[in-house]
Amino acid sequence: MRSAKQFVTDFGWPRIIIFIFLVLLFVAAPFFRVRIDASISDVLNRFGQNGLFVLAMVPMIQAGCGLNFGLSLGIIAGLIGSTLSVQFGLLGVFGFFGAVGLSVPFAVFFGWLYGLLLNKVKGEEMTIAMYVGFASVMFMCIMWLILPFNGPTMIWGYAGKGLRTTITIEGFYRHFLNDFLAVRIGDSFVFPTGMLLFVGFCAFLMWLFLRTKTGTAMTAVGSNPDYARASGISADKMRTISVIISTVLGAAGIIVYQQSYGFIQLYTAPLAMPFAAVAAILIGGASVNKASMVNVLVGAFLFQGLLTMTPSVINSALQTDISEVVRIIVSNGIIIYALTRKTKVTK
Amino acid sequence: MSGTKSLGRFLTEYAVVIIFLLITVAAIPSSGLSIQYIVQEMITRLGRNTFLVLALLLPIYAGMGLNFGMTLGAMSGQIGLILAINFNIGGVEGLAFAALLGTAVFMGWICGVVLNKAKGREMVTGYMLAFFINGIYQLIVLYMMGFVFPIRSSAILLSRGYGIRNTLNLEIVRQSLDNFLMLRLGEYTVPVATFLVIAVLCVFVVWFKKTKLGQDMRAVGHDMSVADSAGVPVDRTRIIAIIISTVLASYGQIIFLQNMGNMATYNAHDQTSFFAVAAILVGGASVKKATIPNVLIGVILLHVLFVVTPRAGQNLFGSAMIGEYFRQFIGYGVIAFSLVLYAWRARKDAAWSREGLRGSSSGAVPAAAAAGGEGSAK
Amino acid sequence: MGQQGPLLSIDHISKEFYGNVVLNDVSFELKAGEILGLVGENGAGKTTLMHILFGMPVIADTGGFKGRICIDGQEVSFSSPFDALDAGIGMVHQEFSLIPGFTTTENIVLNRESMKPSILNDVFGDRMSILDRQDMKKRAEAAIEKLGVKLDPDMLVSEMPVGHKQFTEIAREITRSKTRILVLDEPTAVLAESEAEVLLKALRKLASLGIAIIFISHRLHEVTEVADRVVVLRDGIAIKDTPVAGVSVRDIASWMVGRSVATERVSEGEAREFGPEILSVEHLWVDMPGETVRDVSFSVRKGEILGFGGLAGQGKLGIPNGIMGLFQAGGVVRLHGKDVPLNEPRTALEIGMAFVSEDRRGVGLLLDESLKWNIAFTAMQIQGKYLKTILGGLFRIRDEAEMRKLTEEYIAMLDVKCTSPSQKAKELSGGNQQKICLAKAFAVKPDLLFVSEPTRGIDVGAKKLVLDTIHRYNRDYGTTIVMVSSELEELRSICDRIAIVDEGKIAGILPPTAELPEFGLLMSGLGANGSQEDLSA
Amino acid sequence: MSTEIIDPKVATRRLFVRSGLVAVYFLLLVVTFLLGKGYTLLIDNKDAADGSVVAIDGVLVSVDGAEALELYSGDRDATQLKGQRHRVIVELISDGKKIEKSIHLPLDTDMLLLSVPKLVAGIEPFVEVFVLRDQPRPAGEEVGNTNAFTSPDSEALETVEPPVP
Repeated sequence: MRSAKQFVTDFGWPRIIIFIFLVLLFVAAPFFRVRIDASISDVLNRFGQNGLFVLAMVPMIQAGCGLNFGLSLGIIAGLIGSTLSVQFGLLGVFGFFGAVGLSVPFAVFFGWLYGLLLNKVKGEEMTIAMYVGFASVMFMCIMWLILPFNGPTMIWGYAGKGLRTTITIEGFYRHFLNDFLAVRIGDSFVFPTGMLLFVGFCAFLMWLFLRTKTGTAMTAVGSNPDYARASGISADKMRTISVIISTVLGAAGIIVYQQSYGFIQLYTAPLAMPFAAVAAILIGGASVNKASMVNVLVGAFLFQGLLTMTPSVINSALQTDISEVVRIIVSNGIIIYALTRKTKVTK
Repeated sequence: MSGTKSLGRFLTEYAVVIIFLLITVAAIPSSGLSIQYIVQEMITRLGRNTFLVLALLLPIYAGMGLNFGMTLGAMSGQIGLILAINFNIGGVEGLAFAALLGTAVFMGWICGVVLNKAKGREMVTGYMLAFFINGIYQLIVLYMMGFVFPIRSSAILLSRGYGIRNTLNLEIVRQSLDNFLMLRLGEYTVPVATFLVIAVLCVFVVWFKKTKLGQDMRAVGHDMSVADSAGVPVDRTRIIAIIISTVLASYGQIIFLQNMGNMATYNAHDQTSFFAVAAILVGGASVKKATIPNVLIGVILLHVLFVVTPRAGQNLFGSAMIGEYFRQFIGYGVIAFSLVLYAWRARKDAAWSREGLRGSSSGAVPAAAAAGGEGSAK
Repeated sequence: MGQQGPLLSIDHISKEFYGNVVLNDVSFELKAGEILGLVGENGAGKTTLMHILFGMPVIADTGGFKGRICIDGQEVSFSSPFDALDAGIGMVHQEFSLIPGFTTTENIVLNRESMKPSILNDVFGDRMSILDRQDMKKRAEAAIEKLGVKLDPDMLVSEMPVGHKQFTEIAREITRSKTRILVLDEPTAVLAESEAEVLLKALRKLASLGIAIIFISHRLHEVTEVADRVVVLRDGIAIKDTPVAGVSVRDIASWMVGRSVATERVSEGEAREFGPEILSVEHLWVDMPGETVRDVSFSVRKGEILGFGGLAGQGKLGIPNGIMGLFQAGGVVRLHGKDVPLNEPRTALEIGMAFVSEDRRGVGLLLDESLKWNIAFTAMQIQGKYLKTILGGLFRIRDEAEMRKLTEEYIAMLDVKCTSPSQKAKELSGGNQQKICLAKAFAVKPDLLFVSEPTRGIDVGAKKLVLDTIHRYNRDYGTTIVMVSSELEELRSICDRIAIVDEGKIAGILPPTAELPEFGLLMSGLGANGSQEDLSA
Repeated sequence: MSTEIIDPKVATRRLFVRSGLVAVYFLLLVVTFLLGKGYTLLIDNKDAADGSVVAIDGVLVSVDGAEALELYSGDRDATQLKGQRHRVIVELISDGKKIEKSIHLPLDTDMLLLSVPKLVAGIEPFVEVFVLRDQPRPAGEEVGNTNAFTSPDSEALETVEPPVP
């Protein structure tokens, strides 16, 4: 009884409600002629697409930098890598890993700068991260127009220059991971084995990393910076490392997303992406200063489940397109909830 | 204080303004726009935007930072306008009706309560709260109006029978405040009534700072715990600051929209706080300090740049989109830059104030232990 | 003046915190216009007494108190500090409660500003009144005048010297028209000698205006100089209540520290032999808020236990914190004859020093993590212990099994009460947390161990265990220990030498067997041997 | 919050002022509602369907002293009005005869039709609620809530997609 109560307070009512809501959606789905198998396939697919973004939240939360509202920086690095990969005409396995490989140096560099910046503004990380993210997205918007890309599938046909808003990667590395060992059952169920394996592998690496000496030090910095300092740890260095890792994951994340989605989305597309990842990890039970692998998996699944199921079930039940509004309320509500919760660092 | 130091201080204090001024001055010639055109645009945009930016002042005084939650006020203003259009109330009366409805008071209260629970991260919370309430707003306006709440004018409803249309024609109130007292000065037209309203608000702000409540707000803004131990009701004061700001923001949005003449029902408020915050920061304000001149300078500078950049982009790069993105970049960049500058300076100042305590043995400063009271070293 | 009854009477007040008696049947009276000096060591109960007088919520939260407080013969009970203020009690805290961005005037009349009603009062209440700045200034000037000091009413507090801040605080308390009793908690601690003089003069002036003053200070010569009467608290008992006339500083000092129980030396009769000098410190300064070290030089020999005592805020805590690099410091520190770079916590740990911080919950522990983490962390980070290689040398990750073994070892050795090595540190009691802190330091096997306030906030039984542990560790491993503590008895029980720190400097070093008044005098800024302080009293 | 001791006289005065203000607030709402209420008044100079009146050839109709509308037989024109009470002056071009009428418009409608022949003939009611059979809808905008391009007239900046998560 007591532990049940404890569980509820730890997990938080909003999350439990969301969980129950999602279960109800699945139960109700058949009554509104929504195919369960298609839905599950869809949820898995989206889970894979977004898993890395959610995972990218972990290191910064653990190191005490808060929620990474500036994930767009990593996404931008990934976009640079993927556009370069397409520009160089890398195909299939080379295309995918080429994109990742090309984006990592950018991600490390951006992350390093971003980390330096966040170290200067301790306490205000989240607001500043958000605006740094916005500003860099806008800066890249200009760059996409100016940079001398010339792949015929990439640039605007009529102007002869400037990248398109969406670039197809059909024939480059579309579904490279999705189709790897994919299992097809019936018409509408596909298990994207490759993508889930990749996400799982990254999560495993993160799990390992958090257990290394550096990972342990990083967690300690987030848990109690003074303790870490007294033990000879440089908080700034750990924070910078966490930001770099988060940024690299963001870069890899967008490439995984693209290969499943089939397009590279440029310009203002990265603006809103961090918010979804933030909402997902919070729904998974993380707080502003503690996150675990379980939070990532549960959160990504719950949030993407919600995104998939609300449109199909609610819309067919109520005959309206209300799901978008439900999504806005739920995802932002959970962020507000997390931000207004008393930080549970006992001091 | 040596000369170089005070010069350095001046430069950091006004860095944003100076940089902005330089960019703007550089961009004007390349835009090829005439000075007359720019001046007329400025007059229009001052009237349109100043009120919204002024709404940011009080929370800054109360130490709550930039009120990104002002979007809530904007949404309240829009609800007021929707109802005015619904009842077909036009002209200045329509604006007054929309303003009087006062959903903003309730919204402001919600915002204040939430921000009190998130002390120390008001800005990011306010920002997310705006998103959250945006969801509620859509739920009400897009699904409940005409369904739960009766709407008598079917012209503003979507054809499915409920929900307000995407774009609302504000013809009946369009520029009614601006035209109420339009003055022609040579080749310029000046919306005197709008400026009068803004002037009244400025007077109110100045007056308000002299009241007991204003003084309490300053005290809370400077040091919450000292104010609390002196018996100032901290939470209540903060809520009042946010309520006033929200209400002013709703008026500001009404003034903004009457000038525009139509309203994007679901998007008009999206960037309200972005513009207002960028403007006040461009004007040289910081998270902790803002004045009416900051507001006026900021609105003018930001909007000159906004008017000029698309043309400049077109002329220089052959693409209007570049100018478009550039001004977005500048807007976000200026906010990020000011926030960074402020946070960095706050830490620097804290370190600076402790520097006097160091130094070697013999010259021990008696001040030393005093630091115990204020020391923020962590 | 003394024609009427007492203005304030403290009547048989007792208070205990969770069975720990802090105040035991304390009684005294205060007449109008009288200055009462209240002295006592840290932990003697001064603060608790003032909390009771002020109706601090912490008192009610911990079960209230016994006894009565009467003002003008009427029993009063305050449920919040505001009640106390309404009853005419003003308090000047050690920490400034001023708003730096406000002027002197604004701070003096904070939340009691003079107001002129405005038309909006009837609509939105009194807070819409306009401030009457002229009148505020007049009132502030009057208060400053009353104090008899020079203060610029329009100066920003942030630009003031400390002394002026102190005066501003006092002025604020006396502008309250009702204030009849003024409590000053260590008002001179932050002041220079000359400023303190001015303050004392101001206090006498206030007293002559009929305000009763409770003056808490560790500078005993100031007490003898300004007070009419002195009350000495020791271990929660008002040990002495006497007029100041004819009482010497030495008397007060011995009342303050005198123990009825004879100290029991753990190391009775043991012949102690020490190795060569292991640590030498010259002209150390440390910028630690509230515990500034100005100029400290000392040396420690191998195997020795050196104690640092002194009153709170005098800088004893700054010494280990500065040497370990946790706060900005300067001067020369040598370990084994080699220079120790300051301000680098990592190097300090690497060359064989360890530190048990006085701030157990803030610095000492990872409250949200397991005991395993807490104990093994420093050793892991500094010495690379408790890591194992996996995947053929690709990664080195935490060796949870080894960490567990280590933790269990220390749990057994220190008798830590916990459910398992995986329990979260925040779930332990204070004493057990302290043991974890010690275990963390022991785990790095240091040559030199700093222990700061090891028994603060833990119960008596645990205290003894912790002290015994430190003592045993010193004997068993020959580890040199520098221990900092506010409790003289504790230092006297295990240390080989005891240095007393006063005003950021070492006032003197005594053997543990020295007479108690000697320690008392050193603490009061009146060193008996070789003190550079004045002996004016 | 604080236990202000307010003079009972002040307290009653405040009660009065505050309740007065609440009243003024509601009054203002009503006043703005009534004064701002907009109407489209169709001025019609046609034969009545039942043949009761016949259109007049050539009238000048002026509402609230505004510039007169010139209507010939079979004409219909519209004017925008604010508020409930209006004065209509009809002048027959043929003989210069002026008829002045005051009209009071109901609150529950937006569009009314004033029949000039009826007014001239003195048949009440000469103002009737006008119901549109098929309301024309501006085409091209249906289901709401996309983040897409919105108001054509707004500052272009507002049209770039906002970062709504």
